Parts: sequence; structure tokens; C-alpha cells
Amino acid sequence: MSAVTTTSVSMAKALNAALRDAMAADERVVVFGEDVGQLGGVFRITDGLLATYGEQRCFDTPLAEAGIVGFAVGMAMSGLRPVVEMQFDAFAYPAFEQITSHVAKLRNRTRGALGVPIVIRVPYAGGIGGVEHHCDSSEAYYAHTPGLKVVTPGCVEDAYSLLREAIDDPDPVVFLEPKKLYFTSAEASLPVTTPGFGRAVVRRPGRDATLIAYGPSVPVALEAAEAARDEGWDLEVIDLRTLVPFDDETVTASVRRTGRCVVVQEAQGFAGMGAEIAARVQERCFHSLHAPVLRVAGLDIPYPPPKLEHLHLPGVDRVLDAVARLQWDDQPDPRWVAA
Amino acid sequence: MSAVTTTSVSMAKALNAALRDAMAADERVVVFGEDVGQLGGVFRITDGLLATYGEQRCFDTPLAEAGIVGFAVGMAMSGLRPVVEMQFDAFAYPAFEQITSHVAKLRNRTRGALGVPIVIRVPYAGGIGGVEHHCDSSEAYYAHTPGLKVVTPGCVEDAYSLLREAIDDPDPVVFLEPKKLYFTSAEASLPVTTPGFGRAVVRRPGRDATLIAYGPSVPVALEAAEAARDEGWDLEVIDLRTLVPFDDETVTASVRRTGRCVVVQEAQGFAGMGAEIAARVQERCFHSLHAPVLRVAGLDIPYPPPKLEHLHLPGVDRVLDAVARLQWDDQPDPRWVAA
Amino acid sequence: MTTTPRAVRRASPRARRTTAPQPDPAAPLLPSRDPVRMLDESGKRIPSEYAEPPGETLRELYRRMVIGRRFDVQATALTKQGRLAVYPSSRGQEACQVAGVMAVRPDDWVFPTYRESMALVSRGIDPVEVLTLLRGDWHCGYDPAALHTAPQCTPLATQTIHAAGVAYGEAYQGRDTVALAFIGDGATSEGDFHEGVNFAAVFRAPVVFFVQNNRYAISVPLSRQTAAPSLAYKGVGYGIACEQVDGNDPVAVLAVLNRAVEHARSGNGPFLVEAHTYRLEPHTNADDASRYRTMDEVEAWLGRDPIARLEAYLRGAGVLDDAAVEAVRAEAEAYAADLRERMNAEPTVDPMSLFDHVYATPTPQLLEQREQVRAELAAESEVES
Amino acid sequence: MTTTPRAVRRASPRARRTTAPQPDPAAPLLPSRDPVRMLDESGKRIPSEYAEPPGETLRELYRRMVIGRRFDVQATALTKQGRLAVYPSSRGQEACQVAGVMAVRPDDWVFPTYRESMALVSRGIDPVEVLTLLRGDWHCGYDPAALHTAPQCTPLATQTIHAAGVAYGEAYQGRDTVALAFIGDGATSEGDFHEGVNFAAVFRAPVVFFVQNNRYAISVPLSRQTAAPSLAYKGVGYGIACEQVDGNDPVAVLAVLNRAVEHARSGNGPFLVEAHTYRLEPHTNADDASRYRTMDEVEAWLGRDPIARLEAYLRGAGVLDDAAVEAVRAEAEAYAADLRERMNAEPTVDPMSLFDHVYATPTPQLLEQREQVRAELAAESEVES
Ligand SMILES: Cc1ncc(C[n+]2csc(CCOP(=O)(O)OP(=O)(O)O)c2C)c(N)n1
Ligand SMILES: Cc1ncc(C[n+]2csc(CCOP(=O)(O)OP(=O)(O)O)c2C)c(N)n1
Ligand SMILES: [Mg+2]
Ligand SMILES: [Mg+2]
Repeated sequence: MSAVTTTSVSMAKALNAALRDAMAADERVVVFGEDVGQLGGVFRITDGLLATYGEQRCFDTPLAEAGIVGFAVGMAMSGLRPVVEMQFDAFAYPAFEQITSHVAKLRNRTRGALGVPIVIRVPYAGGIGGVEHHCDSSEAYYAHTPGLKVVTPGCVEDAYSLLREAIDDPDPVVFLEPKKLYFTSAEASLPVTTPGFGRAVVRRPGRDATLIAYGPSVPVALEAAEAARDEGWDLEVIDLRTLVPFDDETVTASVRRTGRCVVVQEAQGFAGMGAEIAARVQERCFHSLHAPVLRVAGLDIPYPPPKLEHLHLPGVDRVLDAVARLQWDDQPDPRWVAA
Repeated sequence: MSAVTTTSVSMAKALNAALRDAMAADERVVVFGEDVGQLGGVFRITDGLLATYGEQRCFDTPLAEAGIVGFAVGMAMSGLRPVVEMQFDAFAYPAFEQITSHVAKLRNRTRGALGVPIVIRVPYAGGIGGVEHHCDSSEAYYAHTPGLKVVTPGCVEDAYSLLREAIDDPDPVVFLEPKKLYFTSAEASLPVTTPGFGRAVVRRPGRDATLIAYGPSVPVALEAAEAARDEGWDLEVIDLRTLVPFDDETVTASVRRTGRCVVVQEAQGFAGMGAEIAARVQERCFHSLHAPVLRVAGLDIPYPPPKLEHLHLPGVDRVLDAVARLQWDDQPDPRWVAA
Repeated sequence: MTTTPRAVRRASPRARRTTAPQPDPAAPLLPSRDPVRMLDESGKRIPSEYAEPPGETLRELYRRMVIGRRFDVQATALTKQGRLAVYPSSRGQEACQVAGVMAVRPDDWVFPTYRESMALVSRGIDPVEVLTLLRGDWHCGYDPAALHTAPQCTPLATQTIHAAGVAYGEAYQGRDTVALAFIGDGATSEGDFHEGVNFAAVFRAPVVFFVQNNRYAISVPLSRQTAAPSLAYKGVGYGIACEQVDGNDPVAVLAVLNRAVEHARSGNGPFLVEAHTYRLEPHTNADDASRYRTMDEVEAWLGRDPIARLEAYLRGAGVLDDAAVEAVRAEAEAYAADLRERMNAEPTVDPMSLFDHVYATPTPQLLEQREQVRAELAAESEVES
Repeated sequence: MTTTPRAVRRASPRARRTTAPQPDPAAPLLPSRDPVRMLDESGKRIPSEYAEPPGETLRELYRRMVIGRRFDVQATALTKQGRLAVYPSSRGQEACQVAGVMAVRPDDWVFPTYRESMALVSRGIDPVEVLTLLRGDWHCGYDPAALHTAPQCTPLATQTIHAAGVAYGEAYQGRDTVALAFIGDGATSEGDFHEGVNFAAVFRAPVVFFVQNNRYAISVPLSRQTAAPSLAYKGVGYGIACEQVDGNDPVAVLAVLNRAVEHARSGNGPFLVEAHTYRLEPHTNADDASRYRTMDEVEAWLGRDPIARLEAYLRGAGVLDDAAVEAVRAEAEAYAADLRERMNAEPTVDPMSLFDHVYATPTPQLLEQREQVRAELAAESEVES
């Protein structure tokens, strides 16, 4: 365990500390992937693990993502707890069959005899000026696949605590790390324990409407809530933290109270995670809603080149526009009247 | 072109005729995949194409789905119009990277210089007593990926017409064939032209509520609508036909009129296509809705073994249960009050 | 667990290879020019550099092949009676199926495909549990962890990577177990085969990759899977030992697999074995093989029966006589009769297991859905009663 | 278009292979034991069975290498000035980059990776269009259809399959074009490499797979990609011709590629070439190579400069003199100056192109989103003005 001290910690460092502490706590934990050894990962999340724990517990593999995930499945069968890194979101796609047909299903297929306690770490989403294939928001693919837990921290403390929990979890976890938050910092004392899987957290209480966000969209929602104050709206912000399991309780309680809801996600909107959230909220809160649940999402296009990504990413303005459309005057949204 | 006669045609035969006619109409159309040649496909959809058009235009490939799709991409670049078969839904997953990172994006990446006019045929969904990995409903993965068109016929005529259109389309189409409908028949005269991509069709007009379905859930919705008549409900049934592009117009018009809506999908519900539909409908029809948009979907579990699949599949009873919960007495749904 | 594992130690991962002249580096990598044979088609012994397994072992091999075939024929019959949803037969491949599992220890890991039901029963797994998947009761009927036997794998070639991972993981934990991965000729074309073999090669994981080349992948002939002289040559590209063997020669298959397992177990890395064989039945009972192959071809392979070949050899060697053959036959019949009877009983499948093993602990959403289904079933049984 | 294409004709797909004895089937498949060399490190000619390209061609090779390197150095400089988002240099790999594109015709298809910017400018593509991707303006700046040059490929090894498909498709349509697929050493571990090479092999598609083995995949050393003596040996497992070559010997690289292209073009199927080379710069400007390799190692490779080697040879052969060298140097400087200047101009990227090419015709949903963004931009520019 690291010593308990409060310092400014980046999310990248918190993740590194979580891996480090997990490896110290449990010899079955092994870390592997592309460039995670000597280099410490292209984002340095595995920095120093090779030096501390040796070649056997932190090592580079051939460049083959299905291989990496499948190798982890085999290692888990032998009793280990592999933590693997996919270098970028879109580079996890070659492992899609291993993830959906094996990782997600093995416990179920074997009636519990073979669990797959592996963590698949995926640096995801954009906002870092990355070229194509480096900025996909792939959470919906995983969230739609039963058997996977899907986790994405929106702050430094969660990065540490949720990753520790993911490694200890008996089930496979797709751990989505918002790249653009890697180098955001917070005063934190590690190790830290935040609420567990399946618990959303109200990051900012408010009365007038609920913003629901996760991962990279959490800071956007918080910023929007601050800005909204000037326009006279008191917005509540919920950070989902884990998409699967989903915390209906916290979400439903908030929206029933505020009566209005906007979901903020960075991924392309169509059939994304925000659709699930909107669908659930209106199912459960219909009689409390004064306006439809609105979604602010990425455009339904392939992730754009760096020079144009600002047009794709849901920003504060779009969130505020959506809040403005929450029918405060109790009139139907003109936008949809024609459609 | 086939001669125009009206006979009883199965969906399998209609698809076969569509391929046959498309190959006759356009020499650039080539068909390949696993077992599509001599065997005519495990479902016989490509039956006789090898005999009619020869080894060059209908052939078996090595067993490698990424290879099949990537080969099609290359062939499309050279000016051909490949139609490939993935043997079963879950066996398209090895091709996921090719589909998401190339097929879906190539036109966009090249500002229109390189279109990818390929059709990826996927026999999908369950209800045929298939063992694991043979019954996945994978439509949400594709529908969430910008750049793909996603099509799924729910009747014999559409099977023919939509497949012809898919082959002629300048964009890549994931063509999802509901396996359990392969051997359902209709009186049809081929060739037939039904409404084009992006048009939903009202299969049964009704006043009291709208059932939205697609592919394998269309017959379920129709049957439920019939049964509902006995309970005094007059239900409208919409067959979406193409998930992308999506027909907001038809859907919105219907729900605004009926004021109630249930979405029926066979896939696991969480973050599925039904979530998108529910989210869109409540966005656009909020002021017309007398109850939340409800979803009837598969369970959030890996597709079950044959002996238990009936518990997973949304059937008429579950649809009627959902209709019953549409707050005809204007009371909140007790189900969600606690949640 | 802190001792450096053998596989890992030998990998010497950061060693750089030099481009300086080397002595014919690939030569020792090539497999035999022709498939290894130790018995000719009439069962006569052919000299070979491979060690012949002891008579006792061959007798046991014979016994399991006879029972295995009887099991297989019984399973095909069960499909006709609607007692199995589907069955992929391995009739004709008995030498491979049985020698495969005889070459490994009970604590070694076996990775079967859908084709390996016979191998599984030969490994001693309850045939009813083996057929659970194909009867449609559940996805896997036996306990893979306890038996060190993965669930039968349907997504082609995916299991080769798991085998590499298990082998590495076991070595990491200081155990000397080996992983045996079955795979078909068609599946060698999948990317996962490449990645699985390569991972094993790079990490020197003790895996035996055992390709049963039965000449078809459903209807697709071998010529559409490879342009290489034989699939065994693929080992060259991974820098691993490889061999090809007559898959209908039980003695040769076992001898080659014994060497492969020994090679892997003693820390020399993976070994790729290709067995040339033939599936006599259609791909599964649902397949129509007449669409893609001739009866002449099948007849020719019927003449290369691995059981008859071994029986002839063992009779000649005095290891088997009429009485012993009859005893095995009777045992096989009893085995089949028992299976038939047990398969008549309709099993009870607990619907709640749908929800119980998606995660170690069900999510709130799954508990809701579980409750819904429970209520539906309760309502139904109320209506019925 | 109805004539049976050559590649297809020769595949003879349903031919069955026999298990009968064959004369040493793999022997002709093996690559040279050592990498092919035609110039030693000082630029002296070594005898070789490969045909030396004509002096004119070598002079042009030299010219393009010098310009290519200058381009590459300029591009790296542009990253420091913030004019490029990222740049993966191929300094040190000039022989491969330039010989690669010189070995093919303009109507042949080239499949570059992110590493091949130098190859692309050597093929005559406008350097500003080549850098569009890396400047972040769009995903691809040139017209791939018109230039028969695929967009630079980032997802590793995926392009090898496209190359097989294009080659097959072109042959199907009666054209004699070849596809050249660049790929790195690390990417050969991906399943898609396996599938791409195997598709080409089975269908005898005219593809040259050109592996630039620069010893690293970012930080991962070659020893973590393969346990084989060299990557060229992978050809054996696919039954295709293969060769390894000293990738810093421009004459040998071009000679081997010429033969490979000729082999493919004349209907003999694909050819796998591995060039042993080294990247002198970090993986990209964002990489810190000191974490995984020593300066000594880099120094050693600096001594194997492909340009110096070719220059020495051509001077010795009287094909180059001071004046010619100076002229090329000046041309390279002018090329770089022009590029520098043109890269200073901030390009206008039309935001609406985000929507216009997702589909041939935008969906109603995209038109809505397009309208929304247009309105936002209009509102912004109103605020600004
Ligand atoms: C990834 C994937 N693609 C396709 C299939 C469908 N499929 C099942 S068995 C089979 C043929 C496999 O042939 P082979 O590997 O030779 O093994 P055999 O059946 O002959 O034992 C195919 C195509 C599958 N199971 N998995
Ligand atoms: C499928 C996939 N996985 C990972 C990456 C990230 N990545 C980009 S370049 C690279 C190294 C590739 O090495 P190599 O093939 O040797 O080519 P080189 O860069 O040395 O030219 C990696 C891992 C990627 N682009 N695609
Ligand atoms: Mg086979
Ligand atoms: Mg490299």
C-alpha cells in the first residue's frame, strides 16, 4: 500500500498507483499489453511496474489484441488476475470476438465454474487532438454486452478506487479511461475508497434539472451547471461512474425531484448509452417529468480530425441549449413539432 | 430478372432470388463467404449461384471473417460490389474491426473518393433452437456505428426488395436476416419493390397505441396486436425495416396520434436499439404521450440454451403485459414507483 | 509462486536477434516431408524414428476408440430421435480424438471444439454431461475447472489463445502442466489461430496445437484454407516445432503427440501437430454432405479405418485376441445402452440459472428481470393447475 | 470482364491435394538463409543472383531517397513548430520507402501505413496532401481512387487484407495490376496479417507484402513478435514465395522487390519480402525512445546509412558525381522550403464535410445535425462580428 498523504495527483498517476497497490496486495495480479513494460505504456499508466515487479508480472506482448485478451482469459482460467491494456479505444476492436463471445460469457456458460476476473483497460474518447482511430467512445458496445461490467471514472479518486475494485472483482470489467482527463489533477490522498460499483454519485446537488454524465462528460456537465447558475438554473449533476451495473436508484430519485433531465455523452448519439439512460428515466419518472429527457451527444459521424473535433464534442453551450429547451414555459419543443 | 408470377415464397427463397437477380443485373456483383459456393450456404440463401454464375462470382473463402470483410473492402476499391455472408451473427465479431474502422469510415475518411458499396449479410437472432453463439441479436453494435446502413426485413417482400436495394446502394449495408423467418412464406410475385431505405411501414393501423418492431419482432408485434383486439385495444404496428436510416416521420406521426408506445426487440434490452427508439419517441412526442414509452426486449443475459430460449424471447404475452401497463387509468406504473 | 517460471525464464524476452549469418536456421523447423506413419493400411508396422507406446497403452487406446465410436454412433442416433439438438460426429477421426486425450495427464488442460465429444468421453467425462450442450440444456455440462477441460469451443480458433494463456499461467505458478488445443483445418485460417500459436511461441508456453485436418470445413475443401504443402508447415513461421502425421494411424498419432507433449512439458515451447484424417459423417446431422463430396471419396476413407488398423496390428502382436475384442465390444454396447437410457430422461433445467451466473452477484436489473420471469412462470403454473 | 481472370484461373480451387509422397515440398519455399545483399556497408558491390537495376533507375532511387529524407526531417521539424499534430518518421528506412514505390507502376495499388509518408511523396503525391492526416485537417488528403493509393492505414495489418481484395478484384476485371502492402514487424503479429496473406495465397492474388522490420513496434522489440529465425519464414506456412533482404541496401531492396512484383504480376501469386532495417527517430515525435533503446544501438545503425551506401556505389560506378549530388541536394532543399512555406498557410477545413461524406447522401438525422452545427457556427460568427 502507498503511504497515505494528500498531494496533487493526476488521474494517470492515480491509475498507476492503483495498479501498483493491487500488484503489491495480490501476487495473482499480472499486467500486460503493448508497450506496458519498458515504456510504461503510451500514457505511462504502467510506468515503473516492470522495474518494481519484474518481467513476469508486467510485460509486453506481441501486437495482437485478440491475443492479449484471449491470453488473459487463459491466465484467468489458471487462477491469475490479468489486467490488460488496449492501447487505444479503436484498437480494442480486434478483440471484440474474444470479449463478447468469451470474456462476457464464460461464467454463464459454465454455470459459475469459470469466472473471468480480468480487467480490460481502454483509454477512450477524444478531446486530445488525436488522429483517426484514437478517439472512439466505445462504451455502448460493451454496455450492451451482458456479462461485462463497464466502468468509467470521471475524477481522480474514482480512477484509483474503481480500478482497485475492478481488479478485485470476480467478473470481467471493461475499464474505460477518459484520455482527456489523464492529466487533470486533484488533491487526493491515496489509497482512497469511493463508493463501489453500481453507485452513481451526485457531484453537485441542484433543484431545477438533472444532468447525467459519465467519464469524459462529467467535467463538461459540472462546468455547464456552474454556467447555468448565471442563467438562473440550479442544476444537479450525477456522475454514473459505472454504466453496468447501473444505479437506477440515484438517477430516479434525482429526476423525480427535479422533473427535468439532460443526458450528456461524448459518443455519437444514435443507439448510445445516453439512449438507454433517457429510456430508463422516462420509464421510471414519467409522471414527474415536465419535459422530455434530452440528450446531448456527439454527432452521428466517424470521429472527426483534430481540427474539427470541437464541433463534435458536446460542450457547455450545447448542454445549456438543451437545458433551455426543457420547456420551462411548458410549451412543446418547437424543434420536434415539425419532425 | 425473374419472371413475374405470384407463388408462395419463403424469405430464404426471396433472398436467394434477390441475389440471383442482382447478379444478373450487374456483373460487378460477386458473392463470397464460408460455404456459400457448392453448399449454397448453411441456410441455402446462395443456393445455385455457383452453378449459374460460376466460381468467379460465387465462391468459398478461407474461414476468416475479418478476411472476408477486408477482402470485400479491397474488391470494392477495385470497382466491384461484393456481397458477403457471415455464417451466423456471433461469427461476424471477428470482423468487427474491419467493419467499424474501415467499412463504416472509408467514404468519410476519403471525403467521398472511396465509397464501400458492400453488403454484409448476417443471419441473426434466435428462436430456432440454436446452440450458443448462433443466436445473437447484434443490430445495436452496427446501428451505433456511423457510416453503416442497417437493414432488417420482417417480411418476404422486404427481404427481396431491401436486399436488391442494399446491393445497389453506394454505401455499406449490414443486412440482418432474421433466421427464424427464413422459412416463413408469403404469396409474393418477385421481383417486387417495396418502400426504400429510411421508410418505416405501418403494418397494421390502430388507434390506441403504437407497437414498434423490426426484423424478428415484427410477427410478434402483429400477433400481439391481433390478441389485443380481444382485450379491447386497437394497436398500430410499425415495422421499421431500416434501423439506419431511421424513419422518425412515420414513428412520430403514429405515436402523436395514439399517445402510447411499446417497442419490441429481441436483443437484450440494455443499451439496445429499443433504447434509441424509446428515447427518440419521448423526445419528439412528449406532449402526446399518456404513458412512458415501454420496451419489451430480451433479457440482459447471454443468449440462453435452446431449452430456455422461450423465457428470453419477447413473446405476445410480454407485449400485452406492457400494453396493459400503458396507464390506461392514468395512474403511475406501480412497477417503477419503488425503483 | 515467486520462483521464476520456466516458460518465462526461457523466453529471454529482450534478447536481440542479429542479422549475422546463421547456420540454416529453418531446417530443423521443417516437419517431416511426408506424414509420419507407424502402421500401414493393413496394420503392419513401419519403421519410424518415433517411439512406439507400450502394448498396454495401445490396448487401452484401442478400447477407448471402440467405445468412442460406439458413443459417436449413438449420439448421431439420438439426433434422429430428437434427443439431441445437433451433433457433430467425429467418426473416422477416432485415432485423433482418443490419442489426443491419452497423450496428456488428467491435470493437463484440454481445449476441445464442438467436434471433440468423443475426445471428452475418452477423457472420462460423463457422456451425458458432454452432451448437455448439444441437447440444449446448457452451454456446458461438465465442470471445466475441476476437470481442466475448457467448454467445447464453437467460435473457431478462439480457444488456441486460451490454451496459450492457461499454459503460460500454469507455468507462471510453477506447475508443469501442458495445454492441448484441438483445432480443425478450416479454423487455422482464422486470425486467432495465428495469434494463439504466436503467443505460445514468443512466451515458450507449453502448448500442443493439434490440427485435425479432416479435409473439410463444413463444405469448404482444404484447398481453400491453404496453399501450403501441408498445415504443419505453418509452424515454421512461428519458429516452433511441428510435425505431420497420418491421422488414421493410431500408433503414429499417439507417438507423435507423446513427443509433442514431452517437448512442451520440458520447456521447449509449443508444438504444432497436423493429423491428416477424414470425417466420415456430414459436418453435423443437419448437414447434407452429398452437396460437396462424392460417395467414392467417403468409401476410400472407409477403407482406412483407424480401429481396424490398430486391431490388426495388436492381434498380430498378440496384444489382442477374439475374447479381448469381444469384451471391448460388449463394454461399448453397454456404454451406449446406458447413455441411451440416461438420455431418455428429460433433464430439469432451472430457469433461474439464466440469471444466476451472468455475474458472480446479479445486478439489480437482473434481479428485477429474474423476479419478472419467476412471476410469469408462477402465473403459468397456476393457470395449468 | 467475363474472361476468367488469371489469378482466379490459376487458383484451381477445388483441386484436392494428395497425401502421397512429394519431393521436398517446402524446400523451394524457404527464403535465403541470410538477408540478400548487393552492396556491402561501404557501398561495394557483392555478387548476387538478383538482377541489378539499371544505372538510370539507381540514380533516380538515390534522388528520391535524398528528397525523401529531407522531406522527413522537415516534417519532424514541423511537429516542433506545432504545424503537425504528430509525425512518425521513417528516417533510416529510406531504401525501403523509396524502393517500395519505385518497384510498382503508377496504376498498381499501394497500401501504406502511417509510417509511409516518405513512400507517398516518393510516389509523387503532393506532400501537403500527404500531411493532411498528420496536420489534423482531415483523415486523408489525397485522392486514393485516382492515385491507386489507399489512405495511410493506422489499424495495424488491416490493410493487408484490402491489398489482397484489390489485387483479386483487379485481376477479376482483367487488369494486370499488382498490390503492394507495406507493413511493420510488429503488425505481423495481428490476426489480420495472417488472414490477408492467406487470402492472397489461396486466391493467388498478385500482392507483394513488404515487411519493414525496423526491430521495434513502438517500444516492443522484435523478440516479442516472433520466435522464428526471421519474419520472412512466415511465407512458408502460406505456401508462398518469400525473401529477406538487407533493408539498408537500396540496390538489394529494389532488386528483390522487382522480382517480387514480377512474380506477382505474372500470375504466380503473392510474395512476402522482409527488409531488415531500423528507424533512427522515435516512433513518433511524441515517443521517448530513450526508455527502450540505447544510443549505442542507434549509433551503430547510423553507420549503415542507406543513402551514403548508394551514393558511394554510384560514385564508384561513375553514375553520380559531385555536381549531380549537389543538384539533388539543392532540389531536396527547394522541396523542403516549398513544403515549409505551404505548411505555414493555415488550411480552411469546411466543417460541413463532417456530414457530407458519412453516406453518399446524408440521412435525415445527419441533415438535422448539420443544420444545428451550421446554426451554431452562424451564431458564433455573428457574436464575433
Ligand atoms: C468464427 C466462426 N466462424 C464460423 C463458424 C461456423 N462454423 C462452425 S464449424 C465450421 C467449420 C470448421 O471447420 P474445421 O475447422 O475444419 O473443423 P471441423 O468442423 O472440420 O472439425 C464453421 C465455418 C464458427 N463456429 N466460428
Ligand atoms: C490494431 C492496432 N493496435 C495498436 C495500434 C497502436 N500502434 C500504432 S503503431 C504501433 C506499433 C507498430 O509497430 P510496427 O508494426 O513494427 O510498425 P512501425 O511503427 O515500427 O513502423 C502500435 C502498437 C494500432 N495502430 N492498431
Ligand atoms: Mg475440418
Ligand atoms: Mg516496427
